[in-house]
Amino acid sequence: MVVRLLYFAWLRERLGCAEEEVTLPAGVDTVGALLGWLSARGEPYRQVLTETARIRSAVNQDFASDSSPIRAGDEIAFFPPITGG
Amino acid sequence: MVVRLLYFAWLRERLGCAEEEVTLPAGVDTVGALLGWLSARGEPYRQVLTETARIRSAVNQDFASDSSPIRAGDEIAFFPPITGG
Amino acid sequence: MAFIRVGPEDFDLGQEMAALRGEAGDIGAVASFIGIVRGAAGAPITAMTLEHYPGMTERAIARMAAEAEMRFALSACRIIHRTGCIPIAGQIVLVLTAAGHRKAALEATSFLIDWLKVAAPFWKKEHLAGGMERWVDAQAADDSAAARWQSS
Amino acid sequence: MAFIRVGPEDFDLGQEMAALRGEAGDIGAVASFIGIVRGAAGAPITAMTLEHYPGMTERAIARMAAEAEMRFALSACRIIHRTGCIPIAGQIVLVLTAAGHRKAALEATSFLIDWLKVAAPFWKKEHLAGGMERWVDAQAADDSAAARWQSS
Repeated sequence: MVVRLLYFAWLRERLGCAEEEVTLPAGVDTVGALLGWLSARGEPYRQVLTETARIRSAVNQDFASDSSPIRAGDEIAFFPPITGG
Repeated sequence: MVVRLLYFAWLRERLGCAEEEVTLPAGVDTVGALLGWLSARGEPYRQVLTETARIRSAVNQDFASDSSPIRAGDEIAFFPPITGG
Repeated sequence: MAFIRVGPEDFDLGQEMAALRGEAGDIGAVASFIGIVRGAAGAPITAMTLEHYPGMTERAIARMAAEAEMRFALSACRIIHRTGCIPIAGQIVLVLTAAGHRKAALEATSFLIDWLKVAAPFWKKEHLAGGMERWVDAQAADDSAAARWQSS
Repeated sequence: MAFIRVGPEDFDLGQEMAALRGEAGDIGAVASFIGIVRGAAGAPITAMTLEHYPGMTERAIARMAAEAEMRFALSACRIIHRTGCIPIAGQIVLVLTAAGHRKAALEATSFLIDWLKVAAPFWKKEHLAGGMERWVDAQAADDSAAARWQSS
């Protein structure tokens, strides 16, 4: 299935990518599985995305966790803890 | 001794007096004794000033209590509980 | 040193904010509170008259402002309290605080308005439709709001 | 319905106050908070860049504003959060609330800024003298400030 990925703040800078569309193999159907699949693509994904203690996610603009399901067409975002306000 | 008395809000209205100078006899040397002396002057003082649960006082612009001492030349104010802000 | 003004003139929040920023230097947070004459539910208030004790009012406010400046490490503070007759929807009081961080500015603003309610000698009289008027009673809730700052 | 704006434009407190008063009707209290770019002690910050997640930011703020409006019975509420590069001393965020009484307005303002800090997807990058830059780390204190609203 095809999903849209967004990266923000230092994740965006270190990946050199703000947004991409990826085609996921069967079985990659949660945020956690997606992180594993992205890390397996090699550097810089492996290093940046396995710092999981510092990475937050959202699915379709709602905060998500590793167990959150993802579906075809979803917008999935990865970012550091929030520092606005 | 001579002291200056100020009245505020509904005390002022009910006494019909905002400010007066009084000469106190010896022994009237606390706020409580002053209230007693004023009440003994008759109406409207007696009625207005014996509603003591609702009356607050200040001596020289600091909040006071019945036991606060008063001295010649003091400015003594009586008023209801505060409702500003 | 806090800026304090007590008197009949109205105030403009934008102007007061600009003055505060000029006094405050390098800060991260500004908080404000404005009290407004409100038409109470059930009783059609048309205006409010604020009486005060000239001299004592300014002293009392200066004392609480000095305590707030120290306790919350404020960079600047402005307090304006109006007196006289104020129509419904008119502004009564402004508390404006500047600090390094949000917690200090917000808490100092709450502290100051809570104390103004119980320790600055102002008295409110409500003017009702039909020419009636009545002095506002003190609220027990105001005493307890101020008291919470003594235990914390 | 709260007024919410996210974008690079600056705001004017006086204008926002006037707009709030126009929306709010009969109220007794207005509280505000403004966050400002501060030169941190020790590190000479020259500016701050605020990145956000367009779409999700507005959704997140609308949700917390709706909760605040209900929880504190607000009569009106305006939230403005700037994005992009803001120089030192520039305004970052405005929270402005109107209510019947002071406690509701002040608590709603604290509630909203506490939640904005942890639940609206903004990220701050500090620009330092000499061209260096660094992303600001999240503060554990911000999480606990927001969490206190869940137990009360």
